[in-house]
Amino acid sequence: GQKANDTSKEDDNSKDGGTKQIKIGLSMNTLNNPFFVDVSNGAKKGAKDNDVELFVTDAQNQPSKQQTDVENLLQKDLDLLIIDPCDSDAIVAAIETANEKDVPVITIDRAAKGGEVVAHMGFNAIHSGNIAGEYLVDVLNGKGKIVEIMGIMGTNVAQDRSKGFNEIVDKTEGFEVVATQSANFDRAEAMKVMENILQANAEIDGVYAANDEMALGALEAIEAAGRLDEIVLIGCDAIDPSLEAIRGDKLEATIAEPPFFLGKNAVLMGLDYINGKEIEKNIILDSTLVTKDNVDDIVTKEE
Amino acid sequence: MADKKLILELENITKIFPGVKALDNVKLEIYEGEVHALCGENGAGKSTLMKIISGAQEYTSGNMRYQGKNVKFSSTKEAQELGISMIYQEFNLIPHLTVAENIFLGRYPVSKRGIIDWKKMNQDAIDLIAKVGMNISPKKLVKDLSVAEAQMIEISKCLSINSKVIIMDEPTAALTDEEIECLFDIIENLKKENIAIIYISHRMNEIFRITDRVTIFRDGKFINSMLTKDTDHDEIVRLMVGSDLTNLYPKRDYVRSKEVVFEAKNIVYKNSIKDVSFKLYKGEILGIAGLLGSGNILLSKLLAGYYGDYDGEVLIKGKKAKIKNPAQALSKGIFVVSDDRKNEGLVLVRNVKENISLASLKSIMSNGLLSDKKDMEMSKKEIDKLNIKVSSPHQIVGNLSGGNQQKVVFGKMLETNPEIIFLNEPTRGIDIGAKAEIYNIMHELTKQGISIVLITSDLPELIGMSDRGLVMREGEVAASISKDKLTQENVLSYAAGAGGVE
Amino acid sequence: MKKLGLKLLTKYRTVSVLVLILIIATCLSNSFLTFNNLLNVIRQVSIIAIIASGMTFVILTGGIDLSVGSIVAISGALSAYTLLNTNSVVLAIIVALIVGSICGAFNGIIITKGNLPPFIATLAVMTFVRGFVLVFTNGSPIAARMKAYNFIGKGYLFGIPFPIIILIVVFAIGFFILKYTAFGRSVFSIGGNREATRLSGINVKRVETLVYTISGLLAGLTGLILTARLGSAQPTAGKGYELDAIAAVILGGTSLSGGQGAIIPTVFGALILGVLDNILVLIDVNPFASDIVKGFVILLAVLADSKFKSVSSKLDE
Amino acid sequence: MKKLGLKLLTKYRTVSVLVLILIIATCLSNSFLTFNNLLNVIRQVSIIAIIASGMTFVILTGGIDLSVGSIVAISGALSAYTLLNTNSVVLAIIVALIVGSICGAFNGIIITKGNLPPFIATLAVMTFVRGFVLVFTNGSPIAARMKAYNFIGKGYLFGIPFPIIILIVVFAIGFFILKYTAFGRSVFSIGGNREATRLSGINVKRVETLVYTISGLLAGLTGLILTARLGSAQPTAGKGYELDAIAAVILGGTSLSGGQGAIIPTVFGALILGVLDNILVLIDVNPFASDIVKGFVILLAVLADSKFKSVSSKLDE
Ligand SMILES: Nc1ncnc2c1ncn2[C@@H]1O[C@H](COP(=O)(O)OP(=O)(O)OP(=O)(O)O)[C@@H](O)[C@H]1O
Ligand SMILES: [Mg+2]
Ligand SMILES: [Mg+2]
Repeated sequence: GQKANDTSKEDDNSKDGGTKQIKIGLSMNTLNNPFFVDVSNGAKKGAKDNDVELFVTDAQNQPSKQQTDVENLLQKDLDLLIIDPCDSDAIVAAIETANEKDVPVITIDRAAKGGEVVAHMGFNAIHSGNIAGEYLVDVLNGKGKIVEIMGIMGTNVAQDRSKGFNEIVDKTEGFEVVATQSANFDRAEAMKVMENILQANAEIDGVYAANDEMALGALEAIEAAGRLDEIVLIGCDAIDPSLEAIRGDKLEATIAEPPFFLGKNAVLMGLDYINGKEIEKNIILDSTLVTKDNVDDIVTKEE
Repeated sequence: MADKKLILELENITKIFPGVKALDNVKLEIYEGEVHALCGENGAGKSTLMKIISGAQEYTSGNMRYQGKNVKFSSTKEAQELGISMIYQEFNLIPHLTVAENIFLGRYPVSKRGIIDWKKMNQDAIDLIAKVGMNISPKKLVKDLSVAEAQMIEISKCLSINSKVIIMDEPTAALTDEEIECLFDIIENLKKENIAIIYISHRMNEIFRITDRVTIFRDGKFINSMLTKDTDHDEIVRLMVGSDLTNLYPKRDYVRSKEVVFEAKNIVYKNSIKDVSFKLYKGEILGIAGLLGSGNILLSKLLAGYYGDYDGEVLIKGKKAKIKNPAQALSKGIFVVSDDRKNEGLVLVRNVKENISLASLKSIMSNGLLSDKKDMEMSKKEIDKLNIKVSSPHQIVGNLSGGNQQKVVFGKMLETNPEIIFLNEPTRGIDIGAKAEIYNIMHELTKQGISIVLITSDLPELIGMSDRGLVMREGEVAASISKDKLTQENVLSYAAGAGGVE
Repeated sequence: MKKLGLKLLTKYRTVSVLVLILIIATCLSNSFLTFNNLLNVIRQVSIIAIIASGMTFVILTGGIDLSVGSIVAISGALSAYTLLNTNSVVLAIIVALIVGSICGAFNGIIITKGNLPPFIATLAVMTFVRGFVLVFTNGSPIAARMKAYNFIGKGYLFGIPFPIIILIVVFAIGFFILKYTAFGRSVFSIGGNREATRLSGINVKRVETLVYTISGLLAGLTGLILTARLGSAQPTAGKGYELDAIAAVILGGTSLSGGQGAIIPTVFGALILGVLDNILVLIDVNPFASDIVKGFVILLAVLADSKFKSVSSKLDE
Repeated sequence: MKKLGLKLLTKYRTVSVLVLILIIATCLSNSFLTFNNLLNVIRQVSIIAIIASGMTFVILTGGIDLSVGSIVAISGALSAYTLLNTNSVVLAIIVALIVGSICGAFNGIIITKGNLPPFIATLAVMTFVRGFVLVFTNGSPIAARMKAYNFIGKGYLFGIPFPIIILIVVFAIGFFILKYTAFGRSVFSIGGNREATRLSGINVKRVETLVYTISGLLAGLTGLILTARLGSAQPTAGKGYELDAIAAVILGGTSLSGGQGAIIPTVFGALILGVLDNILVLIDVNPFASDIVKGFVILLAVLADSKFKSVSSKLDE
């Protein structure tokens, strides 16, 4: 475990900085998940490299907490606010509050359905679900028994990834979905859910877990049941342990949406905006399928 | 009673609790304007029948007629509305509400818009409290009242309801003589208003002083009903107990031992105990009397470490001892029987066996573990010795009648093998047969060299049992009285601060 | 004089702790003690505080209500759905309040008729209702955008955010009910001694049912405010609110065993929690570490409270 | 004879409810009543059941422990960290247990010395410890892969999953302690009447401190098992376990007000919850709807329990 002491270093920087320092707020939807932790790490890196003071909050997946966080952040004379919304609708009010105070807003990861945003940068979660579905179609030749493990029910990512995945599955006639369950993006819970699914289904050909944490949990269960060979498992996010699992032939695939660069690029783009440069209004970063073939080419973060 | 009208009539009432037939085809007749005593041993079913009359409990079978009409109450409210109210044996006050609120609980004076009129409520409460001869602020919280004050509030509460029948279940158990006199005055007045009173008490003298008729129950059965003036003490006791009871108090011929087992020197605690000193000799029963608030009960608990530290010195068998918590007191052979058995004496939700062994878990262990066998033996021994009426040692203590609960406390005390015992109101609510047993046990204990401090508001008991008396007044020892001068007059006079009467 | 000061301090323990925290917060950040920020904090707090006011009733009777968070979600969702389909703000408001009350009444009825422990009964209802919300919304938020509706959560009246006004009204009514109605007094007395209350002729079960209904109603009101504020009803709304609300009640000095406490301090309990959230962001505590600080401060707050309490009982002597 | 049957049924209420659920589950899915699936369920349940066994002690004294979930996470994280850095399985085990006990003891000490309400004290510790886990792990899982270590969570002994063996041992010891030690006896009696227990010469505060320590220790043990099973310590591990554990205890018939209950039924309470989770997945109930079913069944279970209880008291007549 590496410790989080980046923040304290930033504080130091802020103190010796002579000119007025640029302040950016980052309201994260959650930090209880490695994916989003990497987003914030990327943002921190971007801020540190450019001597920006960055304030990070964690909404713990609650839109109302995020609203509170944004209001609290806005008390600090920000130059720019970056928001990773819990929810596209619910964030509108918070963005409007920022608009009232003339603080420019960039949304990342998930777009807002209203309010004025200077730019959005993100992945397309539905597309990512599509990729997972298409991958299973490819390797299983469009035939087989499929399991889907969803994320936290009622959250936007979980909904979108599931939607994208099912778009493909629904039109693949040879696929039979034998189980659709939720494991709250949590590894331990996914293991438990997968154990139960394995009990009920003697034949399973493909499993899609909506994030890598759940994929790794499902992997534990599948491995313990000795059914590693018969099941194709795909996750999402390309976190380090799952890349490791791909190299070790345990996990077949994941989808890289390198969160680190999302966070970093959002800060860089924000700086450009503050410095009066033109910026693109809508940037969708690529989601790439990661398999054993390209696992070593994938760069997910920088030190 | 020919001139009086029958107001309440019960026939063939049976009440069955899980495992217990509390009432077996009993009957009872109550006339207007009479004071009717209901006598019986602990667990005879008195309270149960009263709760049935007041609507607090339902009966299994039988028939109840009130003012000539058949009735069956399903709540106390129904009974109250028809003019029946009850002072319950156990307190039914709400600790964190004020005195006034408790008096008017469920019957608050409200304005037209349904808003509680606090001013009126407090004023009415003051009047009612004054009626029972007390002076307590209506705004005081009930939790800050003494037991006796709380009992008087219960009485005021009952009086505030317009009733034709008032049931008093052991109203005097927690009172001192002063308040008892006041209660009797109230009862006289109620009688004049033609209100019927059902009166339960284990104090025989009260029965003869104020009641007109008496009904006797035994083991849940009706035994007899008669005019009080046509009977006497011995007959009632015989009907209650089922045999003769010759001597209530054992004959004590105590010669003072040279050995002082316990000595308190200059005990001071806050403003309540001011410089108290006394000695307790081996095998002695020392009675400590005092009016309400005199500090005698507090003193005993203080010395047993209930309240932590205090000023002054304690010598046990001549050696200095500092007792700061109950565990230390127990290890030095001191046990206090509290006057508040529900809160300080028993774990009501646990069974008899566990309660008896609670303070002496060490003695039911073998090889460092609790032994079921020893535990059973211990409780069986005490159940036999104290004649505790239980269906088995596994019975939950909360389901015992109060007298039997008190015996459980005694059993627990005896098992700690104490050398010095402080007894606070040891026979409160205990029937006369059981009283005699407890007095006998006290006597036996002292013969084995155990010393007892007896703190009681029951003066005949204090005089009957004590070898020597102290009277406390406002936190000080007002007098020390030797056995030959230990009379009611003397004690009362010292307690009131008037000096002795020769 | 000094003693009087100390007495006031200890009598209003929760306020004292809050003031202490306010002073520290003011020292820590310039942005804290500004009119705007304070309004901001109170508006944020109103969500938990309103739920906590209903929870105060429940806890005073010796019960507990874990279902409030789910009730927030269901009433928000149904309210938004109504708005979307009827465009009637009035109807949307009524639906939120009625749905909340029905859920609360359901709690009350199963607890009293079924003789169930409130903890497990409301836990079951919490799970059940949450599932219902998910099915109803199919896991996706329902938008709720209409000026008049959103006013409930975002509007200002006389320069004061509307939720704060609702908060004040709710607590005023709550205070009044507890002090001046027979129902309110029964709430205390049931918590103090249920059996004695029954014997005094009070219909204990009816009072209890009503208490859970009130809690449900206020959770419904909160769902309404939250939805109006966010412009969207979230299927995950209100998760974990039950613990915050209970914490606010206890910080306000109301005893979990019932019978003792008051409603006004509950709002200060909620403010303690809210100010904490606010100041942690203002001084930019690492969000990972903020839980550490938060837990620690809550602990200090209850310790201070307990200390004040023992001082106050000594002063009484 | 029939009466005896009914008597047994109602005396072992929790088991009866469980059996009812088992029968229904068997009818619903062929895969349910297989040796493998049953072992699977019990292994899953062991996590909550072990925590719930400690919780039973706490609740019997009339307390509550909300911090167990966070303790699971911290002991798992520190155990994994130890394993990673020392490669010593023994040390990793010891660390988990000690960390759990220390957190528990801390709960006990602040509650008894500070005279704090357990609910809010352990809520503060829950928040505090969770923050500590997040800071310590920096929000990312810590891998814990070593055969001998993972055996604790994944291994089999005599064909039985190791966690089940731990479960059995824990409950056997718990039962023994409650029944045959002075400490166990005091646990009940403190819950029944704390003051009377103190006056009987029992060191109430020590017993209470110990009870929270046991709860912490068992949460630590759970953290160890969970980490060993997953091969990784999750910063979010154990979230919400406290509610499940409390639910298991109450389903087991132990009263939240303390003094009455038993430890063995707790395991059946946990099984009721576990079987429910299992069967909902086996028959692939829509995950949105599964909360509805779960809430509903819990409600039915407590209702049945309460019904059995009243029947049993009638049978005694
Ligand atoms: N709720 C109950 N459950 C079980 N048994 C009960 C219950 N209430 C009373 N009993 C039993 O009924 C019998 C009669 O009790 P009751 O309280 O009427 O006696 P009592 O005459 O008032 O005694 P005491 O003089 O001690 O007050 C006792 O054996 C008691 O244990
Ligand atoms: Mg009685
Ligand atoms: Mg009695």
